[in-house]
Amino acid sequence: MEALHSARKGGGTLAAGDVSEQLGKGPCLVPRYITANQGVMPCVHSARDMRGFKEVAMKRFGAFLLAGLLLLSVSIANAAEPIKIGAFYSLSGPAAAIGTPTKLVTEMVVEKINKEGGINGRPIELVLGDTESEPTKAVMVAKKFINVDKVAAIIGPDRTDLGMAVKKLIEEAGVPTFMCVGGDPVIMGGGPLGTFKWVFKSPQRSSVAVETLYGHLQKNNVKKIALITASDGFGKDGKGWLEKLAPKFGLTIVADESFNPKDTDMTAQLSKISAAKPEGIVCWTIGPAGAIVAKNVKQLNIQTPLFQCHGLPDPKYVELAGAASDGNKMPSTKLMAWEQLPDTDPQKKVIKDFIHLYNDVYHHDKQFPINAHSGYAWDAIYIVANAMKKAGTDPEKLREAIEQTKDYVGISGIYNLTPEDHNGLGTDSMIIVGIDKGKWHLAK
Amino acid sequence: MAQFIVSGLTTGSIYALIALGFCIIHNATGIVNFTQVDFVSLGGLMMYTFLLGMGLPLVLAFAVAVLVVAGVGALVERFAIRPAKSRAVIILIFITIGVSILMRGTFKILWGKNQMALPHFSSESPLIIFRAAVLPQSLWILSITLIVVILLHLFFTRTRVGKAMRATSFNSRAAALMGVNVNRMIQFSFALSGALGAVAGIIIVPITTLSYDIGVMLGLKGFAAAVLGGYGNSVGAVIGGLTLGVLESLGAGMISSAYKDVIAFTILVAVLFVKPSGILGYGEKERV
Amino acid sequence: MLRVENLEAYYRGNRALKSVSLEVRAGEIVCLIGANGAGKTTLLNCISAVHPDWSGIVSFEGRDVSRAASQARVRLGIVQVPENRQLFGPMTVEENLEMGAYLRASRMSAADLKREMEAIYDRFPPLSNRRKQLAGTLSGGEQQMVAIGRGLMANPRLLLLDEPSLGLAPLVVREIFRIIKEFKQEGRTILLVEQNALGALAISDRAYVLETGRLTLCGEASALMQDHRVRSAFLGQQVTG
Amino acid sequence: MAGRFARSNTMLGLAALAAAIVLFPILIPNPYYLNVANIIGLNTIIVVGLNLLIGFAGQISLGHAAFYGLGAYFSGILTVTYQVSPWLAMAIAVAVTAAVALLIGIPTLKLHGHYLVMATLGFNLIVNIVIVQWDQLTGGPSGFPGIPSLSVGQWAFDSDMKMYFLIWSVAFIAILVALNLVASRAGRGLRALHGSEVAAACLGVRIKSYKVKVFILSAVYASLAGSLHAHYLGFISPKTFDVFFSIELVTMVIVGGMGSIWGVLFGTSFLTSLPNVLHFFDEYKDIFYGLIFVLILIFLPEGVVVALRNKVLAKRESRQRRGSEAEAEEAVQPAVAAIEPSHGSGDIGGRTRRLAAEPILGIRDLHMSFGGLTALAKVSFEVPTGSVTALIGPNGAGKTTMINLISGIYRPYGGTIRFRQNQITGLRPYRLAEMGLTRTFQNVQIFDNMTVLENVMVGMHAGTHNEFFRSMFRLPGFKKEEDLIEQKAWEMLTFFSLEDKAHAPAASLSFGQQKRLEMARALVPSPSIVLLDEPVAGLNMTESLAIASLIDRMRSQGVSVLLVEHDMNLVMGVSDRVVVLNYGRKIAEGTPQEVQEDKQVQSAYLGSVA
Repeated sequence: MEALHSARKGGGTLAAGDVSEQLGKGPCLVPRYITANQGVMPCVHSARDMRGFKEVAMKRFGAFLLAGLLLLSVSIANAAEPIKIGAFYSLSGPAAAIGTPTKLVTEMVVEKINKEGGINGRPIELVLGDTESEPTKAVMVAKKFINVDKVAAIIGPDRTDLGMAVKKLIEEAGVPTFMCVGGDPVIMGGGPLGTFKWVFKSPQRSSVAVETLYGHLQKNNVKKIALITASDGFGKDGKGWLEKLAPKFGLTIVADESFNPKDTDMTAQLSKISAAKPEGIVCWTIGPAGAIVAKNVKQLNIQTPLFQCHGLPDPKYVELAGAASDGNKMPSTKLMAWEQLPDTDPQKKVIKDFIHLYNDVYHHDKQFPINAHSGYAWDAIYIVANAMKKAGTDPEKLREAIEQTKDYVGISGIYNLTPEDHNGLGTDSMIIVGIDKGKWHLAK
Repeated sequence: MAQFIVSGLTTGSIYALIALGFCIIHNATGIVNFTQVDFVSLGGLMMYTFLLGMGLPLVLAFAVAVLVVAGVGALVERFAIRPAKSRAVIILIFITIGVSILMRGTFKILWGKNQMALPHFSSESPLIIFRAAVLPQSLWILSITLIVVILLHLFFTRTRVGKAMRATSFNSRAAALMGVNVNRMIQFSFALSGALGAVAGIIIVPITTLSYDIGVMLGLKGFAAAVLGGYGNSVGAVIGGLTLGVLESLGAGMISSAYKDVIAFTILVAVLFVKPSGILGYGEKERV
Repeated sequence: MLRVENLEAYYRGNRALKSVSLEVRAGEIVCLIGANGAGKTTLLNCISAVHPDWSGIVSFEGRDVSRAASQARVRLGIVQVPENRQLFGPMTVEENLEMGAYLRASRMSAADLKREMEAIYDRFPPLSNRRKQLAGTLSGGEQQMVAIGRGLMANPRLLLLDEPSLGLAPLVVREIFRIIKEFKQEGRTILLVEQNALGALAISDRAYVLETGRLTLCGEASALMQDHRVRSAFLGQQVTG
Repeated sequence: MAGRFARSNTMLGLAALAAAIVLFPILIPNPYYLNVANIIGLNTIIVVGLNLLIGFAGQISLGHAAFYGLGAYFSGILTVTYQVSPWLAMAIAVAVTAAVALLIGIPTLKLHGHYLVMATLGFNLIVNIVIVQWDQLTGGPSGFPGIPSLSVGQWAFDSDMKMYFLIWSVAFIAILVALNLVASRAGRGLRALHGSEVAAACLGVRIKSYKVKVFILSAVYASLAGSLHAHYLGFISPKTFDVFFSIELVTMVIVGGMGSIWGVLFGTSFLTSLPNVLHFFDEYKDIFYGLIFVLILIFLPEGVVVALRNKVLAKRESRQRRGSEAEAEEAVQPAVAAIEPSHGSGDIGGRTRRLAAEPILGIRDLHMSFGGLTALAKVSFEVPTGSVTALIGPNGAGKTTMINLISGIYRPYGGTIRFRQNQITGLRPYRLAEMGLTRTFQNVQIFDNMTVLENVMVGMHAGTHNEFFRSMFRLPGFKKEEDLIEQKAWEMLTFFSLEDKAHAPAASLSFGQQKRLEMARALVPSPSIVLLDEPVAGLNMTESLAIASLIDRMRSQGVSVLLVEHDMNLVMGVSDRVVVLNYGRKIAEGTPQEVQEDKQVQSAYLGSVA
């Protein structure tokens, strides 16, 4: 209902004045939106979320004005060229529910960086694109970023197959790209996967999530597990690691089922699993299918504990699975139970600030409550921005600077990147969270 | 085994309801109406709004949601099908595809891209029947489907308008000669299939989840079910729906969950090859 | 009662009826005869407003109904029993009859409806034990009876009968014509379209002959029966040598 | 002459397209726009093929994304996993796709309407799931990476610009080949079966084989595009080849215009770039997309390009037509006149024959029933060679059933039909057409989607041989036969006084002209017998007279005629013999006069006083 409500509010046509007002301010340090008059095909670069845009514009018009005036002097003094960063996510198509909040966070962090003085005084100019959850479209957007907008760096996309689709192009063009995809092949080299010189990713490797979960299972004396995984890229990637790492943690896989992420009923698979009598069921999927699995487990009266993957820690999950989510456990970034972290944890403060900004200043939580993924785009952009501060926008230097990122305390973990490790997160970045009567808590 | 059949019948009922919607419009107009899939989504979405957004009681929310979607169905006929300059079946079908895109775009804005959930109609704890765990919601689905099918049957055989609709679908010229307003009957059939889609959406959503495009996959399967049963044949639609649901479930349970759709669709295509007009379909008449 | 003036009808862009004018007076049986393809059925469909493409004036009991839709004309009492019966095959005999009373049913009590239906069964005894049978499974003659019965259920003031004898065995044809004669005695007004010219002329008061979309002859039925021009309209000009 | 004009129009179009292809990258060398153009090019290749299937042959497929996928995955897997040369891989992909299309096509294309749609859609779903699930081979849902660029020796197609020229060269050839096919015997056969399968079959078009062939051809187009896609992007994923893309492809066909190869260019460019343009509307993009699409279909159902073309044609037509109101009536006059003085092309039968003793058609004990109702009960009669024999009887007597039996549309339940020396009972219509038996139809079955000239050219289908391959690539021998077909068609049009209308759409003819056109089409292959099913029904007196003279003239050229007609003036005027049917039985036979005087006939026609 809330979504309905806010959509009505923001759904009117965008007054032309809103745009010109911002553009009229010259090199302003709020994210610059490009209008559609630049070339034969006014394309993806003009994509922007009207609703979010208008909300931002209306709600904090005063703040804008003030910031604008304050920063006007800075920008006049520097006459600084903005630095263009391209960001593309699935704003439509089946993955839109993941891509849209990622975009909101992206806009939020860019605004924050610009307010804090940008990259050594130069503002970041965000160019947005929509992959439509489609590999071919993702390639088109990436080509546009590289050839039309000539961006200094790219953030996104948000899904493994989209990431893979643009990887070759990015490696050839040599543009530092920080992806927010779950799957590891984007930063794996060799064979048909090619190189990964220019591609980074901010979410934990699937293997890290699996290790975190398996560590937990080992600690709790679980020996026999059953897998039920989605037949999409994310699910298959997870399944591979689950099978590969099981022996290392003394686990036997007694059943192995899969489902189409769009399916609405998995009782058939779960009945088979139940017959194999596992001590734990591990489900690997992103999206509503995970909630359906939980519901089906309950429906079939299966008493075996259900473990989900790191893709599901999300208030939505509790909402969708309802009572069936009770007792589920899953690996997660620390976002889901940050309040229970010891105060010594260096991430606690960063996360607190982020959540304050997200919930209290921007109110994005009304539409997309904080979940385990909320910080990925934030971390990606901050790492790139920090590297830019050190090395400027020369691609080669920028890439090296990113690779030298050490001890960056981010929302999703503490990043230590190297030329070999383009992710930089270990098992220490993850926790196991459990759900108790709809509340998330740190699990033992 | 019993478990698979129960699951199959549950989803199969949904397919059957959707397939019935496809059939009714086909009988009135000869087209495949792809907005049927959005009627399913809209049913769930409206239920969400009325039940959780406005706090109406369950039964009332159900009724209002079904009525609203029926109204939307009538509007689709009035503003997209009737004004079309071409009566060619393929053009009309693609108009419905276009309207479907338009409707989904609208839902996305009104309800957002997020997943939503609806509460079960009653308790969520499963019952054990014949060694199969059955959700009360499954029982609701089966019984509501049964009731809808019975009501539909009564409507078509007992009421004046229902008989007129049947008459129109058999021979619209003769129906017009009896004083039946054929356009209104077509519009009514859109409303009716809108209502059927809405019911399907409303009753399935509690055990799945809800999003603006929840009807797409269900609708596609419903179309398959309608074809399997013999396109345009209502009994066939119900049989087709249940068959497809059970086939899927058995395929997933007994053979391979990864290839369950392949199994279901291979059987479907194979049935068409053997009997090109579906299980209960009449052969198409060659026009000379 | 019915007056048609300068009616022109088009079929796939071609003129199928050319400036046809005719009238039917209350209480008479008028027949319209002509060879296949002359445009007889098109003319009836224009009168019933189910043919889409036509121009001209149709007036009924003094009122211009040219613009009225088909259901409005049925409501006024212009009821057509179409060519080839056009029953609702997968529906029962009873349902077919009910469909005839479609427009009146909402204003009629169930008992009245039942009574009228019984009257139809009385008139067509063969139907009375086939009430629940699907209309499509009846014999041709029985189907024609259902079709006429269905028309009667609409309480017609003017009954348009389109080729009621078509495709029926001679004995049945005779029976159908007998029934039409009965209608006349009951004072009903009928416009009868027939290919069976002599049979139709025998029971009609007046007749029109339609040839390739034009009315070529009209007059008293008995006079036309003797006219050799009627014969040539059906069998062609006399071949000599 | 006008034919050459149309051809030069096509040449002009191709030249303009070639120029546009060359100029675009020079004017806009930016890789992004080249990329968009490349995607449009790939879509164009698929949609041109799909339009041959949908727009020309009238078979709807919601499964072509699967063929696109097969091409892409075969290319990808063969080159990466099995190290096959990309060009060879592409050829293998095409061959395998063609084989799959053959296997799928034979049973699928028997289906009609929604069943065909469902079967192709099911095929697409199955292929998609197999790609997703067979991940050892296909990389599964995450896609298949690392596909090398195409190369010739050391020189690789490794940039957008190079791929642009490759893709658009293929697209250009695809269009050229499609245009070649459309304007050929095979293409006319396809369009004819779209217009009316029965009529096409009766003119010698092998319906099933043609449907399967064009299905394979369109699959090959899609497969080629798929291979190019794989080598261009270097990465493929199942999402690109799902059912929704199939739907989008059909959408492109419809928006451009079914049956318009040039429309394809508009449909693909418009719908490929529309979402990009609509990004301006952001969240509202889908709504606008849906709205534009629906409005086009509601108001321009024939497709944008076709609608525009029709508008231009209509304007031209109305300019020509000004001042000639009674043109339909006038046009008949020359036809009547044409009968006396022999035109240069007068010899329509191609042979002159005397009335021979032996009948050309012998019907013996023919029996037929529909759902238990006897339509024909043991009817026997003969059509003497070189005669005009009329088959008459009241409505429902079984005349049309008889014609349908003779022309092979129905199979009799009993009895035999002999045509010259041959038993033809149960032979397929196209075989009969090839043997020299043609017909017209009661409700004219002209092909609305073709010009008048093309309609008559379809008539030459039987007895000529240019098939798909020879037509597509204009192989030697093609032109000679095509010229012959056209020449004969022109002669026939002149004979039927339709030469002024040769390039008008057949649907624009008056009813009388359509009737004559159908007769012209039946006569052009020089048949030995023509079955005319109510040739003058719905015609006025003048037109009927013209037809009567034409029938006379046919007889004088040695063509035998079996005539079914209700217009007794015509029957009695032109027939040598008359056979009368009533209730499926023969009730009389003889000369017109004998029949007219027959009491049984009189009562059958005029009825009896009850």
